[in-house]
Amino acid sequence: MNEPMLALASAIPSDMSSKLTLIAPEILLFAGAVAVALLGISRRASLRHAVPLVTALFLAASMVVTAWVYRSDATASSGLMLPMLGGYAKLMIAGIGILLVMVAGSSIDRRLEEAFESGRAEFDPIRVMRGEFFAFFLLSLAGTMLVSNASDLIWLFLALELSSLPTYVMVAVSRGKRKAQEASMKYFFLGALSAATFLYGFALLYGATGTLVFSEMRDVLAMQAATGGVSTLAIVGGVMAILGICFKLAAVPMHFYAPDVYEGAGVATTAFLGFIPKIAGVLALILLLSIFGWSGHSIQVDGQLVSSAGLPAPITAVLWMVAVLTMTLGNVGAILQRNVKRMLAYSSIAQSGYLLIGIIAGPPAGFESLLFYLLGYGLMNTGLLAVLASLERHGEEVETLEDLAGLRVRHPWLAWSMAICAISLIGIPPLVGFFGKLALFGAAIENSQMALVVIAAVNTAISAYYYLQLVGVPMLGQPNARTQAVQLVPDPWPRRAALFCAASILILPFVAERIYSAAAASGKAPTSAKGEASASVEAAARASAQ
Amino acid sequence: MSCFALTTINASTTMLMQPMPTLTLASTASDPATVNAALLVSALLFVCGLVGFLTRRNMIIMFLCTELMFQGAALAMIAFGNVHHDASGQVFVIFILTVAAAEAALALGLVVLLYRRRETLDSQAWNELKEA
Amino acid sequence: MILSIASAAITSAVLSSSSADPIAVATLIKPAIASPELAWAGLILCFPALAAVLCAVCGAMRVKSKLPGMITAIALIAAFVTTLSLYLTCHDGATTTARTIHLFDWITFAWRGESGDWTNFLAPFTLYVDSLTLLWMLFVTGLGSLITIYATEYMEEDQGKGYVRFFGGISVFLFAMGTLVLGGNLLLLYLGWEGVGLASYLLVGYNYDRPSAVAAAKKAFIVNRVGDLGLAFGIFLIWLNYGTIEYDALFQALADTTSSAGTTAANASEWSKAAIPYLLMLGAFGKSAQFPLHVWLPDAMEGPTPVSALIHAATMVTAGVYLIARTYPLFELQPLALPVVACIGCFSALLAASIGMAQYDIKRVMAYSTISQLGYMFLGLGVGSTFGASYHVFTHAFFKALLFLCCGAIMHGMGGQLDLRKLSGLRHVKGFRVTSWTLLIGCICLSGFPFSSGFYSKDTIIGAAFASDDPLFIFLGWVAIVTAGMTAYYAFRVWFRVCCGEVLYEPDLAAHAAPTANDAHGHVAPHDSANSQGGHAAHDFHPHGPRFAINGVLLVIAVGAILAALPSYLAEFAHQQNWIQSMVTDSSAVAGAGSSAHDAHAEHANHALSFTGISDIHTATSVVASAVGILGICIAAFFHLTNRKAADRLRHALLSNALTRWLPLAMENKWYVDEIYHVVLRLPAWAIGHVLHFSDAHVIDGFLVNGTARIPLHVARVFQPLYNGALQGYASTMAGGVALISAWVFWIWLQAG
Amino acid sequence: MLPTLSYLLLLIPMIATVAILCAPSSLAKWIATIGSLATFFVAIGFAWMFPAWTDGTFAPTDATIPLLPSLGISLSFGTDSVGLLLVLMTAFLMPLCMIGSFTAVTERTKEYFAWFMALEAAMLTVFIAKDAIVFYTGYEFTLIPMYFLIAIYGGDNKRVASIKFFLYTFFGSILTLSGVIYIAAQYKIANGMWSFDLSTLTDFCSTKMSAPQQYWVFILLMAGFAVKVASFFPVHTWLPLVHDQAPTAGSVILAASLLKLGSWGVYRIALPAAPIGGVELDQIFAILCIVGILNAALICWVQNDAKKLIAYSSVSHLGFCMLGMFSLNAIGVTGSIMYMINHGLSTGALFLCIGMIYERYHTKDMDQLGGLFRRMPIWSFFMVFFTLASLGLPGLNGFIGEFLCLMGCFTAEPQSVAGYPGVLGPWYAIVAGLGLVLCAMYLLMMLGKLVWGPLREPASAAHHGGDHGHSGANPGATTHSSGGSAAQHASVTESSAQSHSALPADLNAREIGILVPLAVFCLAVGFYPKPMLDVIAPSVERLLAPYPSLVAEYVAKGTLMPRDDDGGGMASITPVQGQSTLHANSEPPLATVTTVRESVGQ
Repeated sequence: MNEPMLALASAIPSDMSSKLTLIAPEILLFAGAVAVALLGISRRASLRHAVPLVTALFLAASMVVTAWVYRSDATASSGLMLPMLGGYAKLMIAGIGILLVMVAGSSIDRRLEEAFESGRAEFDPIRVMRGEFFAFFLLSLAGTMLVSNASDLIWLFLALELSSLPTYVMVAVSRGKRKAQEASMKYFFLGALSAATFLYGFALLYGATGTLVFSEMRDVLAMQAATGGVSTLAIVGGVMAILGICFKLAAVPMHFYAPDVYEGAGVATTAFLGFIPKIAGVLALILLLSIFGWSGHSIQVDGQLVSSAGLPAPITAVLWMVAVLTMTLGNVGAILQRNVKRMLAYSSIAQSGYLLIGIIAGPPAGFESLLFYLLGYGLMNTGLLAVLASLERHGEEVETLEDLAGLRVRHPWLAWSMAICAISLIGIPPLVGFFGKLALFGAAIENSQMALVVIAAVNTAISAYYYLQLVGVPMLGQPNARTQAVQLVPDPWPRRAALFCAASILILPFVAERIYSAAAASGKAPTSAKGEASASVEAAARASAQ
Repeated sequence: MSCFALTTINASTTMLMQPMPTLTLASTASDPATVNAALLVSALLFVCGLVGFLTRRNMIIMFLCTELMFQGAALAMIAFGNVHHDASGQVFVIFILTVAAAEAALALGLVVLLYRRRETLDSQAWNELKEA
Repeated sequence: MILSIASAAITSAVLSSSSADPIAVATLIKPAIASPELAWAGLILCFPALAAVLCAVCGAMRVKSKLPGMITAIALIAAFVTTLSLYLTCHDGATTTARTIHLFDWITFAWRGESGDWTNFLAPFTLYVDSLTLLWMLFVTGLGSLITIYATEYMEEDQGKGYVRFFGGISVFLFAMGTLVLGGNLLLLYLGWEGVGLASYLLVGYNYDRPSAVAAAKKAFIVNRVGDLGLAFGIFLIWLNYGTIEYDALFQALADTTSSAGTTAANASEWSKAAIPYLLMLGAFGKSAQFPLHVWLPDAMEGPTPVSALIHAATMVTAGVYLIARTYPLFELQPLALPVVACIGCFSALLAASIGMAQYDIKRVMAYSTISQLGYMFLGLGVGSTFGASYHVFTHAFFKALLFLCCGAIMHGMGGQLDLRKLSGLRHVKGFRVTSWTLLIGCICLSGFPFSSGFYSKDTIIGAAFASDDPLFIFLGWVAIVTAGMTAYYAFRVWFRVCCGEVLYEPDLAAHAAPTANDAHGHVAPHDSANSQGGHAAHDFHPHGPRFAINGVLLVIAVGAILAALPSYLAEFAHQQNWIQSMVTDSSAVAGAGSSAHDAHAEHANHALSFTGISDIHTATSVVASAVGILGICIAAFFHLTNRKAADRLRHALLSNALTRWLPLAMENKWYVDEIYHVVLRLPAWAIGHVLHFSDAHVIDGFLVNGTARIPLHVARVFQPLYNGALQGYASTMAGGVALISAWVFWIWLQAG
Repeated sequence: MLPTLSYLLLLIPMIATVAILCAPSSLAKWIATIGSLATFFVAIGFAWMFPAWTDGTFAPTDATIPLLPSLGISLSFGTDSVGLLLVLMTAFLMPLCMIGSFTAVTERTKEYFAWFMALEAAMLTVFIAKDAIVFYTGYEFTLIPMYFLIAIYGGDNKRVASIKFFLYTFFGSILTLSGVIYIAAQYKIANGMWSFDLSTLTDFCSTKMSAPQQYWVFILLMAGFAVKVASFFPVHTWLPLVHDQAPTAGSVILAASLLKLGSWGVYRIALPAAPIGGVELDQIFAILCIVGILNAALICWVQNDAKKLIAYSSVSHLGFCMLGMFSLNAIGVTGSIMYMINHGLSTGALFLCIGMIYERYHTKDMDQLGGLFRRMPIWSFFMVFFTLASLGLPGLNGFIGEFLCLMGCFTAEPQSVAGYPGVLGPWYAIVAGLGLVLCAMYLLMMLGKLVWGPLREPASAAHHGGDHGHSGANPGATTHSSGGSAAQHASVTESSAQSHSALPADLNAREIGILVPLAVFCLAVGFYPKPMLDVIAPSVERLLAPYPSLVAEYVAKGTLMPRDDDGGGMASITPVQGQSTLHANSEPPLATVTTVRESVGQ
């Protein structure tokens, strides 16, 4: 189905065609969204039930296309600042996307579909939501992928908006309960507020540099840095843009939505929100901050190579303060929680704090460890929520710790996978969480950020308390009256997703080398040789396809 | 508070409405006065939107305030475009408008859903999800 | 705590004084000959060790017969024979040369310091045999085997129940004592030192279901442990200063340092050299129950009598004397060391004698007399006559063992009765004649009756004290003479009370702690009051005298006590050199051996006792001492033989008079030393323990650890109200956050800019 | 052959864990025993083929599997003679624990033995790790099995104890990790590539990093190890709480091996890596040790729970061990290593004995129990034997470690004759020596209450005693005496003992079988420690190589920190300018003072 597309692409003039080939996976996902939307409202129940499967197929296809695209020479001529960034990012997004589809499975419209089957209600296209949900699902993924190869501010703004708008609807649709709607309302309004903030930041950046294209902006700013300080306009614009994008990461000033939205939304959507917006935010920050130029990162300025003096002091200060506050408030907040989803919300805030360490640490080491850590975090977070998705109590979602007490007695596999994911989140060595943290800390210290590492270490110790509860309650708790009613969801896919995540957490350390070098390749500036880049992309493809 | 915002808005729109001599890109010598004025107005718009968002309890008004903030940013883009004699600012504004439209559609759909659920547009009616 | 303060006080005193006067020169000791051919000497240690193992095997197989007793006796006799043959091989002709016999490497390792040259720490398992060792081993193994034979019969009631444990303990003791005496370096001495401490712990706590015995055993071990600590620090200092802890190498190192007196070891600070003798002294006083650490010996009487006889009278308590004799050159180096030993020895003698006079339990009286006699030995060492001290050790071992065995026999026969107020006229009771007469011989030797063994050894010491015309020593001599009088008094007080007067005896009811009268089998609590005819009411109790084994041993040891004076008889009449003196002169304690009794030094006329008109100081002292002794005996006869009421009336008179009330009370309550220790050491430690326990559980664990762990919880509670669910609340906090951060960034930028 | 043995050493416990989880629960305990015995034989084989017994170097050198080369992490194993001794001790103790807990655990036995095998694998990894991350993996992973063992099989408030154990140790070890990563990052800055090989890192840190850097690195490293060794004063409080709640075999392994992970970490990483930090902070840590010794000893004396008493006593004993380690001279460090091994044996055995009473009487309270010699003579023999061993009686194994540690501390004078100047001195040793006396007091108090004295049994076990009227004033009559009433008396107690636990009144063959090898080992080490001493000395010498000159300078100048304190706090410490080549670690580390002076001066 994608051969004609490529033929069309080759007909378009050369630079345009290279850009189009780059976004081939996204185009595929758009097509998928349309197909899924149509399938969703078809009369035949079998087609409606196939919607998750079709979504997964489209995602798998986009992975194959990404692998093919980023292997070919289209990347060199694309003029992007970090051309290879997309390779690793898109594969990760699609891979975790498939897992999220498994977690969602048939949970959307489950009551409605059962009513149609039992004849209590006859089919009415208006009331059916599953098709739309997965359509928005694919659109949001496409938006996140687009962020990775944005070359200018407009593209970045549109990609960010495309990745967040569908999620507002997904939250509203995820559960037929009032909580979901309240969550969606909060999410939408605060999202709009932050969008306006970073848009204004973009405006100021445009004002300071006079252009919207990243590479030109970088040169202008480098010139400004070389001749006296970077203009105040650029600094204020940069700070507002960063703080706006921090909403996607749920970093401190902008993190207030996370606990309520994660608790209100359905488990599948919480899993989605826990990971995908984070990647969008991280990629946006990487692109934005590379405008200001990293220390030791060589930039062509009117001909000769100038090693930039590193991020301007205010920008580093913002990032440092946001990182510390995010880690601390995230970890501290989670201690009081009894609701697992709300606890995982705070944990995702804390994890964003650790990601910010990678960003502060700068291009060569910082980005590698960051992307590697993201993959690990994605698996762990999705694994935990998959366990919740595969359980239900009287038709309701299992949310509180008391419900999970003594899970080991009746569902040992789920209890073990939850324990493994939680232990890996703590950062206990043999599992993948540890290697991620190790790389992050190493990169930070290499850029003389020891204070940040010590604070992160203390925060890890604080986080060990509540992650240990996620290990202790299911494995050691005694089953009480509430847990008698907890049984498995009929749909087998969330269980399989949970087991896959736990298994991959155990196996990943052994293939960590290939993943890490793939992440390293994606973080390189265009000056790197083409051969090396493509080799690593294949490795990444094979690894995440596993 | 809101009346103050309204007066500034129509002041800036009137200023804008004066026939720009020629809209050709390169020609108009951008005298700093008008640019600064435009920037001031955009900043005011942004702040006005923010304040409105924080104070007004009606959800539709809150949404309109976010729209206001978007327009503030758009105005700034145009002003900067004028300074740099570069059209890309205005291209960006067009995209902002489209996105704002999309958001409007989504916002109103959501507000209708919420109204149907709680028979009220007051955003403070919705505070079930909170810290225990 | 007291120990460290005491040692600190001593060292600081030494620090100030020692630098003034010139460094005394240690006498040269001939290097020992390495003689691997004498490896069979190791058998002396192997026999008791083998006996211990066999006893353990008997215990495992629940042997009921007297087999363990036999095994131990045979092993000890074999050890005695080996010692004898070792003595004969080494003592060729007049002099015995020191020999080292290397058995195997125990704790030896070497390392290269920064300067690259090898330094090592050698503590091989070698035996250092010189005449002092032989002297000690002869009477240790000799008395050991005799007392074991005595014990085989004495312990027969416990055959099934504790017999194995008893004889196992005895063999462990002999092995440890052998290691202590034969050991070739200070670390082996330390091994023996704590080994005998362990043996005394096991044996004192033999009848373990009596809480008082368990407490006594624990007290003995802990007080010994305090002494051992001093010894350990002494060993560290010796290694620090001389680089070795082996006797042979140590003596040579001493010779080198003193010969080149000028260049003391560069890196050894003066005070560490000076502190060595005081720390060794601490260890010696711990083991030999001298003044500060004497409290454990009287309580150790809880153990069975053979244990008291062997361990707490003859052998173990002399270990302190052996230590100081062995390391005598070290003591000579410090001018102040020996006088301190003398003072403490003399003071302990006086203190113990005073307490001994007021005790009613005859075993306690004997215990205090042991402390007193040990005080004499240390006085001997202090005044520079190691010959006197060793001779007194030799004689004391015999007669004190004899006294204890007699007490044991009495206790054995009298149903555990030891209170001299409830026993009298034993001489006339059937079966106790031998015991009474041997008790008399013991008391004669103890009180230093003219021409008895005690007389010779004690007078040598007192004579040496007076001969050294140092005003301090002369004063100590007079104190010693007064103590000799008190010794004679309490010795004969016991004899007159127990053996003379009209016949009166009753079993010790407390010892029959049988809970129910109808317990047919006679569950008599302490095994050694084995009242085989059933413990019915006191009135039809009839004592049974000891049988052949006990009487036999009593007679042999009585003869031994008498013959102990033989060396001085020979010296006196056959003009040979005193055997003990010859043994001591060949050993490391040669400095104190002194020349033969008639050297010119003692001749000069105006010595301290010139008022007696006798020119030779030694004869003068013996005359004065024996006079005081006889006086003591007469007083004892007056109070305890003829009119016993007078004694009670005297005590009552003293008590009623306010001025002298304190004297009898203090003497009967052992000068309240135990109570002082309890108040000064145990109570504060117990209180501090509870305070620390509370602080550990609540302050450190509760406040510090859990407190810091709760900080995140409190911080969380601070930020919790922010998440109150209101949309505009969130929005305003977000806006506030953004404003704060940009303000902070601006402030940073201002500073940087 | 050696590398395969080192891999086998870890694979067998892991295979055993998996086998136990798959096999039926009745077979669990047998698989565990066979697995641990097999590990022990492999350990003996490894020791047999070990080439570097006397030259203090690390072997095998070629047992490496690249795990994450871009971060310089490789699965590499190699240890020196001291590490191997600790491996042998752990492997020796594990089968005894397995056999010891046959009757201790009745439900969830499969998990119990599986977790123990996982624990053994983790501990052995630490002792033979050559790569810092492999070391840290083993060091951290021991928390998980121990957490589950305490939480499932522990005493009454086991949940609190397990969480406290996990969090307290994890907090310490996360700081250690940041210290290790700091060194690795400086290495990367200086040499351009990551490497986590322990010897490379320690050589780099000791020679190339400036004094303030080494000072802070030492503090970070010690944070984790001090918590784990639990002998330093403020960080010891978790040990008694955890021992109180842990199952018997759990506390044996906790006391014998887990505490030694901390001291092994100090020996393997902290001291070699940051000698300047070590010398600078030596006195502070020594004082903390001494306060720890006296504090724990006094608390022991007022305890009435036997297990807590032994736990506090192991805090006090390890205080001596670390005092020896921090005396920084050959005698002290050798003594401290001997101490590690001997403490493992004697305290482990004591915990086994207490466990045996607990299985019979279900109480550890010394006020309820007493005079057990009457009821259990064989048990009492072993109890007295092991108490004397841990008391430090010469001729048994405790003495050698204790004596050498105290001597090391005593002779650690600035102008020491033994070639190693030290900063401690006689006064430290004298105050620590008081601990020896206190140790005798509380251990004999325990013996006096538990073993000697009149027979006291808790109400539950002795209910039968009441009606017969004689609660046992039966002098010396051991259970099996032939006396008429005694036999009838004995049979009654045995029948009642049968009723509530399948164990006879005194020890059965299995229990004796555990204690005898421990006793034999204590006696053998006590009487003939020469082979162990010769083996330890070269490794100690290699550790202490850089210390004499540093101590001399410290004594001379009062502090090793640069006078014009430029490179102050950690955050602002500029990374060390890249030295061109790193000295190959085969060459002994240079006289560190000069190079350090240079690098600080830049």
